[in-house]
Amino acid sequence: MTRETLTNTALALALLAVPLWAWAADEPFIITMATKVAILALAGVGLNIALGLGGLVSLGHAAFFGIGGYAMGILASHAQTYAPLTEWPLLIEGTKSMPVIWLVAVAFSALAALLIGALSLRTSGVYFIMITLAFGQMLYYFAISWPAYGGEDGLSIYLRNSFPGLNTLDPIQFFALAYALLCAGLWLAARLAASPFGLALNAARQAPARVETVGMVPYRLRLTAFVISGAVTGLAGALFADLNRFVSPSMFSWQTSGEIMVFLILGGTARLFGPVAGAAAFIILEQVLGGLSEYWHVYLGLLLLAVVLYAPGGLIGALAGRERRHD
Amino acid sequence: MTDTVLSVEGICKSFGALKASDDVSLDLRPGEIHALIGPNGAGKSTLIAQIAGGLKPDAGRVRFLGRDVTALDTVQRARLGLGRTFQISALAMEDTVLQNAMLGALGAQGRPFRFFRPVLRDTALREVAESALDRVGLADRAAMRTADLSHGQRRQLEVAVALTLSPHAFLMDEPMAGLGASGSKRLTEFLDGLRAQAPILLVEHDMDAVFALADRISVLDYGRIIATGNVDEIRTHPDVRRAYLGDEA
Amino acid sequence: MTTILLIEQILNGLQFGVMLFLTAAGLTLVFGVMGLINLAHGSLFMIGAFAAAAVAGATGSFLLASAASIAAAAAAGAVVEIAVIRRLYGRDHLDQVLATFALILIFSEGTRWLFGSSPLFLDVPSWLSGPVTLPGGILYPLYRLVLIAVGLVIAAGLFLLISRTRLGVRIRAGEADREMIAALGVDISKLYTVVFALGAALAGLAGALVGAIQSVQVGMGEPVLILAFVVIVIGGIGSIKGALVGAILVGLTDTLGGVLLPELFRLFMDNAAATATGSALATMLIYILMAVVLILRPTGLYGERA
Amino acid sequence: EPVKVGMITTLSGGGASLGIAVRDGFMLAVKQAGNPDLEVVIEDDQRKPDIAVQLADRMIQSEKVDILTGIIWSNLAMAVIPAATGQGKFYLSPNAGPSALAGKGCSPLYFNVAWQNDNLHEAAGAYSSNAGYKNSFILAPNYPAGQDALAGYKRTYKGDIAGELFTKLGQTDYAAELAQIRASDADSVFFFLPGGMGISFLKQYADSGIGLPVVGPAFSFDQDILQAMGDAALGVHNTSQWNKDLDNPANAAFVEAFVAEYGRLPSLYASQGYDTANLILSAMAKADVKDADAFRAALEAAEFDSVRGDFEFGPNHHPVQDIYVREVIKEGDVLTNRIVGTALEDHADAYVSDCKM
Amino acid sequence: MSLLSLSEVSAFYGASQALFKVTLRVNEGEVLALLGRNGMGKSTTIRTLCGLVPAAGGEIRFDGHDLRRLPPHRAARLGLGLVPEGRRCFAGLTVEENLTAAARPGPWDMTRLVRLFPRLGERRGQLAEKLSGGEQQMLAIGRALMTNPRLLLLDEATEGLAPIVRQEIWAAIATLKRDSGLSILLVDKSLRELRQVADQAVVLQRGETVWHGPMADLGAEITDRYLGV
Ligand SMILES: Nc1ncnc2c1ncn2[C@@H]1O[C@H](COP(=O)(O)OP(=O)(O)OP(=O)(O)O)[C@@H](O)[C@H]1O
Ligand SMILES: Nc1ncnc2c1ncn2[C@@H]1O[C@H](COP(=O)(O)OP(=O)(O)OP(=O)(O)O)[C@@H](O)[C@H]1O
Ligand SMILES: [Mg+2]
Ligand SMILES: [Mg+2]
Repeated sequence: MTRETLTNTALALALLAVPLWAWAADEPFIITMATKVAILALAGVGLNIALGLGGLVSLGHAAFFGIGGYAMGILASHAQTYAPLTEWPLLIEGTKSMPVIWLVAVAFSALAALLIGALSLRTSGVYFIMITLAFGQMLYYFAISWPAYGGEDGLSIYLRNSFPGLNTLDPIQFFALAYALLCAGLWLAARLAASPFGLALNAARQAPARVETVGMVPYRLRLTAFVISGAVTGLAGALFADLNRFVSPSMFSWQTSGEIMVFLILGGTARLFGPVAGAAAFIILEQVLGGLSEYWHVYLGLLLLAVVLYAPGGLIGALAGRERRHD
Repeated sequence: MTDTVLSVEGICKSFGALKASDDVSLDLRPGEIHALIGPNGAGKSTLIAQIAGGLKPDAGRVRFLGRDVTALDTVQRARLGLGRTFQISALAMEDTVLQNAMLGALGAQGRPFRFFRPVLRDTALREVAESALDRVGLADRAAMRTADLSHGQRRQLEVAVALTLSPHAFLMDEPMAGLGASGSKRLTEFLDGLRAQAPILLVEHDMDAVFALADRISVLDYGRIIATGNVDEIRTHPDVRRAYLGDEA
Repeated sequence: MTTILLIEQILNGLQFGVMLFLTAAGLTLVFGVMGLINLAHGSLFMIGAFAAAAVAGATGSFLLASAASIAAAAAAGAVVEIAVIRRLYGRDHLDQVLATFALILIFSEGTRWLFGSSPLFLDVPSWLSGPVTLPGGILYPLYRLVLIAVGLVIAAGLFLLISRTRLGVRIRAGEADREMIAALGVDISKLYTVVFALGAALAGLAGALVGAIQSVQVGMGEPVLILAFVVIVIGGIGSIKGALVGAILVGLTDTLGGVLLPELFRLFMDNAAATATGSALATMLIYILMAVVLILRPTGLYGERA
Repeated sequence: EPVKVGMITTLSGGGASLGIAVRDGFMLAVKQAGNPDLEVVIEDDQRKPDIAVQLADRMIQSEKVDILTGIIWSNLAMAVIPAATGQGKFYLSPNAGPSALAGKGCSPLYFNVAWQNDNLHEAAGAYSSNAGYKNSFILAPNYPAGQDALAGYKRTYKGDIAGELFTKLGQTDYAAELAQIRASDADSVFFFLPGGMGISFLKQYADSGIGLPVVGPAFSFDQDILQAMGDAALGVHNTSQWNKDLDNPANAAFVEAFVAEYGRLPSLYASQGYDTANLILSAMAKADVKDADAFRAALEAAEFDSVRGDFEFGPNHHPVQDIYVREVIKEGDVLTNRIVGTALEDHADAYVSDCKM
Repeated sequence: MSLLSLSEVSAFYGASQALFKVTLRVNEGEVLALLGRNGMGKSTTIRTLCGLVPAAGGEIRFDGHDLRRLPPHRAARLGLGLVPEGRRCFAGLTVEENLTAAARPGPWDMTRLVRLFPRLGERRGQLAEKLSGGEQQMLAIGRALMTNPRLLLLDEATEGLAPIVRQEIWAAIATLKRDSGLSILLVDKSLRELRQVADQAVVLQRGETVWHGPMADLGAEITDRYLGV
């Protein structure tokens, strides 16, 4: 077992152990925090597929996170009021079933990623960062000024959606769902990285001309990665909305995109467990520092700086050494 | 199969006022090494780029395996079996040498959209890649990071990646550049054997190699072909001596 | 809408564009020329505004306040460059993103620590306040005309600095290959400190000048940051001319979009709905503009490379 | 057993000054009461809805608070309040009063101690009518609170609308809007632009030389923000349910104590925080918080000395109160407000009839 | 008195050692050839003495200065003119800007350079990245000359050049040596030409100095053993 596998296993177990302990100790809020870590890590895992593997630095992943969130919000609010979404040409009713919501979230965020990616991938580098940001901002302002679903106020869903056989209102059971999905996301990301697709994508990032001359189209490789990435982040968005029982345009804001990216860099880009480590560290810091001082952002900033300057491979880099994940 | 594998007919390309290719025609026959030489900036790389598909000619056409490929892009031409190396190495620097070689094999296999099976466990791909590395003498470096290779070793890897494609023709832009004397000698021997597998259009400034290898030589100057012939004809061609060779050889 | 109002709105659009350029100028320098993604640009903008407000409050002099904004921001820039940024040139863009994100947190909250949470007061000096009458009878605030002039002077100065001076050539060479320019005997570290401080000073000055007609408060730099990025990306990274053209394009689009779109929708909608829909679309307009520009020209209007 | 109050408010980032004012006002009252049975936990929501929701969860699940309070922003309120009251907790709003919670979404456990969002705008409309303005130019940011603001103004305003604009949320440059105002034949301007937007607008308005009378809700002319506007704000009329010169003993004591404690003049938000705390204290004196019905009745009675003078709740637990017109003046070097009249008396909100509880 | 001397210099890339106690010296006005197969440490030696790779031990002296204490730009200003492996022209700059970026006062200026490489004059306003490979190589040499160095470091400077240009460059090197007394340290694969200009030679094998002496003494046995020719 390499040091990285060891670190990853330890992280995975810790993320499982903490809420279990909190459950035993009757500290539901800690479970909620662990759930938040798992969900945000999943969003980061999604971004990591585009960013770590494909080198596609998207500052617009909030678009997919938000679409996932609104998929949940819209379906559940219609179910709550028994008003169908549309009656013609097809009767579409709202739903409170998580699996259905997840499916819709994944489908719509993948579709959005396909459209946004198809246009954005004509550019590269910093231009790509900015064009993805532009699409994110468009959705953000659209969500703010679109009155049907609450505009800036957002949508409140008073009860969490349901999952067959589980009581999702019980924090530990909802955590289990989020954790399972995170594991699935990690499994997918690991598989992708080692797959032929991963190899080609990775090469397309470093030497696109070379990839062309061996008969592959970098654009298609990247677009595929972007769609998968958007879908995973969209799923995380749906879960996040369910965690809060609330969606609002702030899920679409560039700060959200930035935060997901910060998790990634903090944890270690292109490292499988980078987003997990990053999200966990960020949320723990937020909780711990937030209690210390009104000006805790200063300390948070100093800590982040220390990580960039002294642990350039992110937390995973510091824990597991700088080797990259492939052998 | 026709008697020319690859042919270029009346290619023209200008960059502003500069004519980088001026009505260039040449061909590549099975089993031969056709060397393309000429002064720096004569338009050799530009021509290679137009044959490989990275650059669209203003006029003229490119045929490959009897097909007009002028309208096809790099990827499509590569899939038809046109292999190339770059004058300045284009490799995935963070990846291992083996991974770079496997990339070529993967391209040749033509199915990159497989998401789940680990590529390193694909023995078919791996064999192709390893044998190509072996042939250029990098077998013992397979697990090294490409960025850690010396300049010369990267040149060897360039050739290896092209090999994994099992192409029907090679375009090589200065493969000897940066190789030391011994490296050049080895590569010369290697290319000598390679022509039996597929013909090579070779751009090279290393005259020892060119004279040792070329069946035919075309000389480009200011975008025009000023001479084509065998080694002896070119060696003694007055225009070529004046424009390019000087008193060498 | 009358012609005169339309002309005035076009003028407003131009003016807003130049103001955007002013705020983006330092960013263009640092981002376009040094290749550094500096998210903390907005914080330097804020520092300039706060320094100006503090000095204006103490001395009552707007000129002193402007000088203070330049000095404070340049000093902050130099410190940041030496302590943090310097170690990041060789690194991935992403490390720069994280580090400068951290700097935003530190600067914003640090400023609040020093100055409190309430907005500060900074006003246009009396000798620049009030409107003047332009040809055609348009009443136009004098201060905004001054902003336009300062913006254009800075644009010209930067353009000359970067394209015509050896300093500019060396800066750009350093961006292409830092190690190589050092090996040729250029002290690239010092050069970069100077450039970063200069970029910071421009941000600070913009903060003071723009702060005088806006609200001087913590967080004022963040919307500026996004807009400044939009501007220089539309123009093409590394091109001063591009940044100016991009800024004016954004200024015009935003101003005229906000004015004309509701009018347009009024043609086939009732008033309230038209206002709401038109304004909603107008808010998205500059991002649509940016996306369209980049789709058509993937390296911006004047950008050379990806 | 002590009563535990959880305060979720904005203490960092943009908008922190509002949260800080609410907290300071609230804690002043707590300190003055010196009641050992009242325990307060305070957390910073950073003005982010998801953080606010999680803090609420934490306060309910871990801290086991009895009462929640503190939220400044309507969108955060919408995210937190229904869930909190759904879990059986009291929520007392010291600021945000979104219409949904005053009408259909009202709850027996939810009280608003400040105002329903539309109130001050309605008062501004009434004032404009009384002042004889015939043609107002009105503008607000394009988001729900902005749309409510313009609707609120038009509800009570009897004149014509010279122009109606929705600006971008967070907009900083208003040259285009000013040109439109100038080109219109308006005789007055009403705007609702909270925070920095209002500062920018008013400075630029003053510099444009348009010179029409300006009316607005108190938010843009409150104590903590006025200094940043400078003389540009002098003479502006704004509507508020409170001012520091309101003549009642509770208010005089509050202003004096606040200045003594914090060294600055209290703001509107501070007065709302102060009233909220005193309301809780008054109810605690009469009922046990664990007896929800009794405690609710005690809150409904609202028997405390409000700094606004008379204070009473309507059937939807929103205040029925006088709303005053204030004018921005200078006292020495300090910009502040003085009351110049009453815009609406015993004003309730427009949604009360939708509330069924 | 030697202009440059390296004694027992070691260097590492991360954990792997690339140089093992390399020792060499270049005397004023002398040309030293650095020989060895691919990957033996020739470029690393040059990079180390320029300060681009930190020396892990040993001593590097140039004209009496201790180079190990100096940052690269200070070393360069003492008179090191580097033509790096792989050209490394400044991509976004024109030919002229590439040259001005490097220029320091001295006998070499634009006019003199264009006389040496007329092609650079013709391409003056073109972006370096759009130059042909050989043109870039000329630019790299020109750029180093513009710094008016005392010691020119040529790492595979004739790579990718047409034979006739190569001859010109060798001729130019000979001229530089003869007329301006410039000292030169060069790496090149063409032994034939090296024999004509180099005074001394050093042979590297796996990062170690395995032979050094006058170029004239470099016999077939050594070249066969260490260079494979
Ligand atoms: N994109 C471009 N824009 C403008 N000029 C170009 C461009 N690409 C190449 N050139 C010019 O066209 C000419 C031919 O270049 P090319 O790279 O084909 O030369 P070459 O024969 O390969 O030379 P070398 O042997 O030095 O590599 C050169 O003068 C070069 O400067
Ligand atoms: N950046 C690097 N990181 C790690 N190892 C390196 C790096 N650069 C070179 N090496 C290793 O150091 C050794 C010496 O390399 P160097 O480039 O000095 O060789 P060279 O003699 O110049 O070869 P060539 O003739 O191929 O240019 C090689 O084995 C190479 O693999
Ligand atoms: Mg070439
Ligand atoms: Mg070398």
